[in-house]
Amino acid sequence: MTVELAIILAVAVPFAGAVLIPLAGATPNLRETVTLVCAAILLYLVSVIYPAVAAGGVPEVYLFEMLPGLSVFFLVEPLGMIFAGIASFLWIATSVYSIGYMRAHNEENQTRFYAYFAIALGATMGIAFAGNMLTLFIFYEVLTLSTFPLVAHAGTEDAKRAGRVYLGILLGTSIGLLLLAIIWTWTLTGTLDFTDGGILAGKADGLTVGILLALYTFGIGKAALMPFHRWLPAAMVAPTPVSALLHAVAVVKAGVFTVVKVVIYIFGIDFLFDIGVSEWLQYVAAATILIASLVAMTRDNLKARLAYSTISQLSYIILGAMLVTDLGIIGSGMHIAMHAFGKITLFFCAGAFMIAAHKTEISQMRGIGRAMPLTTLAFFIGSLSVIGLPPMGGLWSKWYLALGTLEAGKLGLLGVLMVSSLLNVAYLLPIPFRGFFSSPQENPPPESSHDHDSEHGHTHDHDRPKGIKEAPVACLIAIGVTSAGCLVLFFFPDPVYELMRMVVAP
Amino acid sequence: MIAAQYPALQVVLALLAAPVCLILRRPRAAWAVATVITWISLAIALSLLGRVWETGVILYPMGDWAAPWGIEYQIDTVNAFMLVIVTLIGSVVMPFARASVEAEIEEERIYLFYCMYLLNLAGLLGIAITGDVFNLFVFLEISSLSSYVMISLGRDQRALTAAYRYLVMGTIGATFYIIGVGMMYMMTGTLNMADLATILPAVADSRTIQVALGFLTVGLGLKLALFPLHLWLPNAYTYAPSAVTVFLAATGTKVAVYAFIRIFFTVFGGVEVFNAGFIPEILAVLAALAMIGASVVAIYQTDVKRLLAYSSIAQIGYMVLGISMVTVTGLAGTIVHLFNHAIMKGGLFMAMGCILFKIGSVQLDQFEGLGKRMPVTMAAFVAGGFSLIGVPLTVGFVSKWYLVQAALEKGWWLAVAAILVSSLLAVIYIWRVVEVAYFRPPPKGSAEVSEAPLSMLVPLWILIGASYYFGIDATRTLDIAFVAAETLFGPPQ
Amino acid sequence: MEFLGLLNYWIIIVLMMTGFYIVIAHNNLVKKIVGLNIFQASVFVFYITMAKVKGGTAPILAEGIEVYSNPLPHVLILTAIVVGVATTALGLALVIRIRDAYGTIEDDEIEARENEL
Amino acid sequence: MVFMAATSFAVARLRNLFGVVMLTGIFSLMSAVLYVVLDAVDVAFTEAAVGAGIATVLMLGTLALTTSEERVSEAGKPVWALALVVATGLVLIYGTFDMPPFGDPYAPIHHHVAPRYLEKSGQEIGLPNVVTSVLASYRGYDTLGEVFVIFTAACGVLLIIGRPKRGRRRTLRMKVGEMRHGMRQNVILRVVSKLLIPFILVFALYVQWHGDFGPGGGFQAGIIFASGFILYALIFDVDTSRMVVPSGVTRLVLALGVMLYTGVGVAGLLRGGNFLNYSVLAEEQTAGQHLGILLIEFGVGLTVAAAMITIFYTFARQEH
Repeated sequence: MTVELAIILAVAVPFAGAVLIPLAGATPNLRETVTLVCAAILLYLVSVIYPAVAAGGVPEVYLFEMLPGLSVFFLVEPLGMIFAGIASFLWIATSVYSIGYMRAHNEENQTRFYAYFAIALGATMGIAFAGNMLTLFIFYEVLTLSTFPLVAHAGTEDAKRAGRVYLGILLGTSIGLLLLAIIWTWTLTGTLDFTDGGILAGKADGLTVGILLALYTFGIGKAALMPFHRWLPAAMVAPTPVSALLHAVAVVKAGVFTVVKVVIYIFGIDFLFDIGVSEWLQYVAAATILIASLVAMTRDNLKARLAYSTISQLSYIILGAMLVTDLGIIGSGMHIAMHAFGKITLFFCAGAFMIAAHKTEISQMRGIGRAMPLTTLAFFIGSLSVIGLPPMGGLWSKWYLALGTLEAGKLGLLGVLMVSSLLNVAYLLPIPFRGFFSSPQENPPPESSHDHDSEHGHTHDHDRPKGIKEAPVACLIAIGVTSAGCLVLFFFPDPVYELMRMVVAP
Repeated sequence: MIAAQYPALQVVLALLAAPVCLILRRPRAAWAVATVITWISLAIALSLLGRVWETGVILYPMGDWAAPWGIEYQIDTVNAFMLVIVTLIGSVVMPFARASVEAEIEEERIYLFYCMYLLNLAGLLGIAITGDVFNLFVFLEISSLSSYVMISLGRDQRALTAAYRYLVMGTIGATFYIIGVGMMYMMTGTLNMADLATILPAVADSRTIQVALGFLTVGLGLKLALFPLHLWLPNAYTYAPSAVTVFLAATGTKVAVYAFIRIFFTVFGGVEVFNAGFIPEILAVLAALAMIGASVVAIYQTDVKRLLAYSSIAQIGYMVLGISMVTVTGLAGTIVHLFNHAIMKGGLFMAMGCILFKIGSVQLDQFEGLGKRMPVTMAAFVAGGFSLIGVPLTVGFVSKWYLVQAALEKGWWLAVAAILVSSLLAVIYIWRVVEVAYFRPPPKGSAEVSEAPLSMLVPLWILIGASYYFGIDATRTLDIAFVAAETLFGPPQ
Repeated sequence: MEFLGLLNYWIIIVLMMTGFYIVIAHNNLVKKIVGLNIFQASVFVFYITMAKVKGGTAPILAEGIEVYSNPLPHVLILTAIVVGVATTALGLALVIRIRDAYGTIEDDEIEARENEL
Repeated sequence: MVFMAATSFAVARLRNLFGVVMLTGIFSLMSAVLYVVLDAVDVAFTEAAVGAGIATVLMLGTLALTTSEERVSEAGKPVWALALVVATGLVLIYGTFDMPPFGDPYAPIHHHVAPRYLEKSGQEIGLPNVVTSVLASYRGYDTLGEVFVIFTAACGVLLIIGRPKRGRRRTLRMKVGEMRHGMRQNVILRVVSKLLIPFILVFALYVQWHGDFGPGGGFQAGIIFASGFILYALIFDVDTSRMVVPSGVTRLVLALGVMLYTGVGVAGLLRGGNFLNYSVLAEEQTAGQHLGILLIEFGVGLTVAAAMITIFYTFARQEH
């Protein structure tokens, strides 16, 4: 199979899956087989593409001309390769996980769920492989729209309201700011192709570049830079697999991925560094890191805490990109990968707590480690990775980000990274610790949400943790794979690092 | 041989078919005649566009009396494209109309309805094709009178008053136009557009011509529903029979916009009124007000047809904004949006027609659970709604792209903001409908799935499909639009 | 001199505006149509006025006559008159239907009734 | 002209709608007189027939069906309307300052396109009435459009108020009938009208065929012809007159009229000319033009007469 064909198929397969899934909707087993098969094919396709990119090639596939002089085409460069690799690998894990989760949870409209999930994945691949800003924007919007039904999946008032916030902010920023930035770039340069060294150099003055950069950075609402972060906590009403893959990996990473890509290939690192208009955005990112971490500490709902943690971690990546130094960029790219594995593990665990123990609030989770030791262990591993402690992959990306701040001579930002890591420790680690070392009796006496839970299933006697069993096997497998991933990336970060090095030093 | 006569046949066939319908007096027969004629007209329009594309302007003097003594058709890329738009919508509406019209109009009136429809089509084509300002008025009246009649046929009694108000405002508009034409004629002695274009610069400084321009603007502004002259439109679109709304919304105002462009750029092209006067600024402000104001009003509508009608006013704002920029890009954006808006709004109103056909109402609260009950129709609505919002891969995105680009080139930041804000407002009003249709359970006792007949769904999806096809590969339409815009700026031919 | 030459036009303008005023200011639907008629008729007069040539005669060719009035506006107005009566007929037909449906032909009463719907 | 202004003001003030309509008729008649003064005899003819005749009848018919008194609106006269009108008027007056003065033979309109009509139509068309030449041939296409406008109106009226539900029919006919009682008593009226109607019809035919030479033509003829019928219907009975010309026939004539016109155009097209080229209809140019104009004028006459009769009947059959 040629690489070019593989690229096209990599985008096409999930969409084909989205067509097949409703057709197989009547028989759940068949439907989920379709999902898994698609995911497996996708991973295979990505593995076909990888060697070509790792060897320094930049395979390109021309699709069609959309506007005169402006085509839709794919171009796989190393950064996109990283993103595609993570997304395709984690789709398998998530699919396995979803099967356990959705069945245990007796969700309605599962067919719709899997179908839109597949579309979202296809859009993610499209973003990863986009050859120019137009192509990227198309898939960016497809991703927004295809995830809306997933967010509003439950159909309750809450879900609808969350869906409105979600769509409002994502479409609002992308139409209002990002599209404007794209068209402006087009008007200035006459091209939108991702080009090494950027396309804006010499085409615009400092002020214009500054405004453009702001338009891009804030316009990419999926990067959840404050003040456009509200959609992410709102999106947590979605079923957990959605939160895990999409709102910890695909969607948000699509955002920061786009930011990094724009910085590298539209503005050009050197050009942007010379003009120096990105500095204030470093501080916006730094502020987002700290504020989001602090907010995370106040959240008792586990998913909400994780969501704010995500916001904070995304800004690491933006910060790295805005440093516009080689090491900063490397750190950004690696953090995309490392954070993905760590955070998805955490979300998987959160979902497992919910379906097995019906616990969504952190305060209810004392002693849960005794009933669900594997899950809680995995949570611990994920936490370490997100914090950036050895022996987890998260260490490397934080390392390079820190080096990046030093390279740029921004000690203050280095301090922000340190403080933030401490905050990470403070809001993540207590959860597994209490899970293991507190006794369930210390749980606060029955509270409102507790009662609410008990209405759901009387079969589970969850006042006593002994009645709680581990999550379904499918879930455990997925959790095991991703947490193992965190470990593996500590020992073998080279592929990611090498790819990123190719990005900054082509 | 016969191909040389296409310009005449383009209009005359539809004209000739109208009395045939009157004689036939049978609904189905009238429908068949109308369908065949519109399809032939489409073929003619396409072939004319092809010929213009290859060989340039086609001149067709009526009765072989050379202009300016006789009336001459002048077909360049701009109006060839308009002809295609009008006939395209006309032909797609026909299969849709059969079931829809039978459901909404009494049987013994249907043949007359098709008679009106053909006259309206002929009128619009006549406006688009002619090179004579007075002839334009005559055909404007044919199309206007027939649209008043067709609007009044709506089932709701408010259709009557809507038609009446449209009649009064439309006639005022036509009379203003005629005053303007009279003044131009007074100063130049000619009615032929090309001839006017060569003579006007010499007398452009006279106050008479300035006033004439003002009256032409207001007169056509009324016809194209330029804010604040749009008051006739919402009711007219809301209460007219579905097929009529589809056709008028997709073509009526578009042809008026075309006439507007024609007067300003061809007739007054040499005068460069735009570069000197304050007219562009006024137009731009009105356009922006329309885009924002009408979109906001649309959000608060409970009748979905009415919501779309207000959205049309906003979209007309886009077009006028493109005109007011007086750049090739802006004008190309307007021209391509003429086409794009025609197909997407046509599609959306067709979806309304399907719902009206099945549910009998397009009030928002009737949409509950419609995503399940009429999945095909609602999917089309959502797809068309995306286009209205301007999601990439839709035609709406393409038009918006060029309008924003034009505004950027011109440095009109407020215009850029207006376009973007207006699309965000579109998200809101479209999403209100989507939420009700998909996230509310169907009312109890409603039938499980009951879709509109295929004869309505197929045309619906043709238009929606077209709005994606031309959104994915917009090169063809844009090439035409740019050539058209350059023609308008070029020396008068 | 010039002043006198334009006086004709001014009177026509006054006529036009009277018609226009009747259209927009009056509530009665029939009277609106009457207003439209007057408005249009004055525009017709405007055209015919500009066609006149001092010392000319009607444009029917005959021996020995050199100066004719301009025939083109006459033609245009012939057309316009017919268009006008067509509009009137349609408008009146609508008025009849409106009267049937609403029981009144006063615009504000109709509006009040519509708001109740 | 000043009289016209006075009339229009009176129209604006008057509340009795019958009066208003009558005044409008007078207004039309006055403008017709004015047209004669301004050398536009053809237009005058048409205006008299249309404005003072048909339009007035239609309005009276409408009033009979609705109400004859305009309600006094309690709200004060809309100031904005007045302001708008005055502003528009001032703009127009501003525009007049650069107009050529009235009757100026040096005005551009008399020097660009029009001279050719006056100078050449004699040879090219061969008709003395230049208005007819321009109307039917040079700008024959406008006239075609105009015929279609009237066709549209007739069909539209049919569509809007045609075919009332059977059964409950207290129609204008009764109104007319009441009038008729009054009129029937008046023997003189009946006898005179009986004598008059044939003359009206003959006159219509004369106008029809004479239009090439003197003032007149299809429009005027059609309207006069229709007036004859309308008069008959008013004085005798709508139903009786319907028996003379059933509605199916009028519709057929209506359609045939426009088709005749278009057909002549197509014939030109088939014989190698452009649409509406009459020159190719016969060996000689003027003969062809003559034939073409004769035919299309006949088509116009048919359509206009049929349209007017259709519109009148449809109005007359309305319920109250």
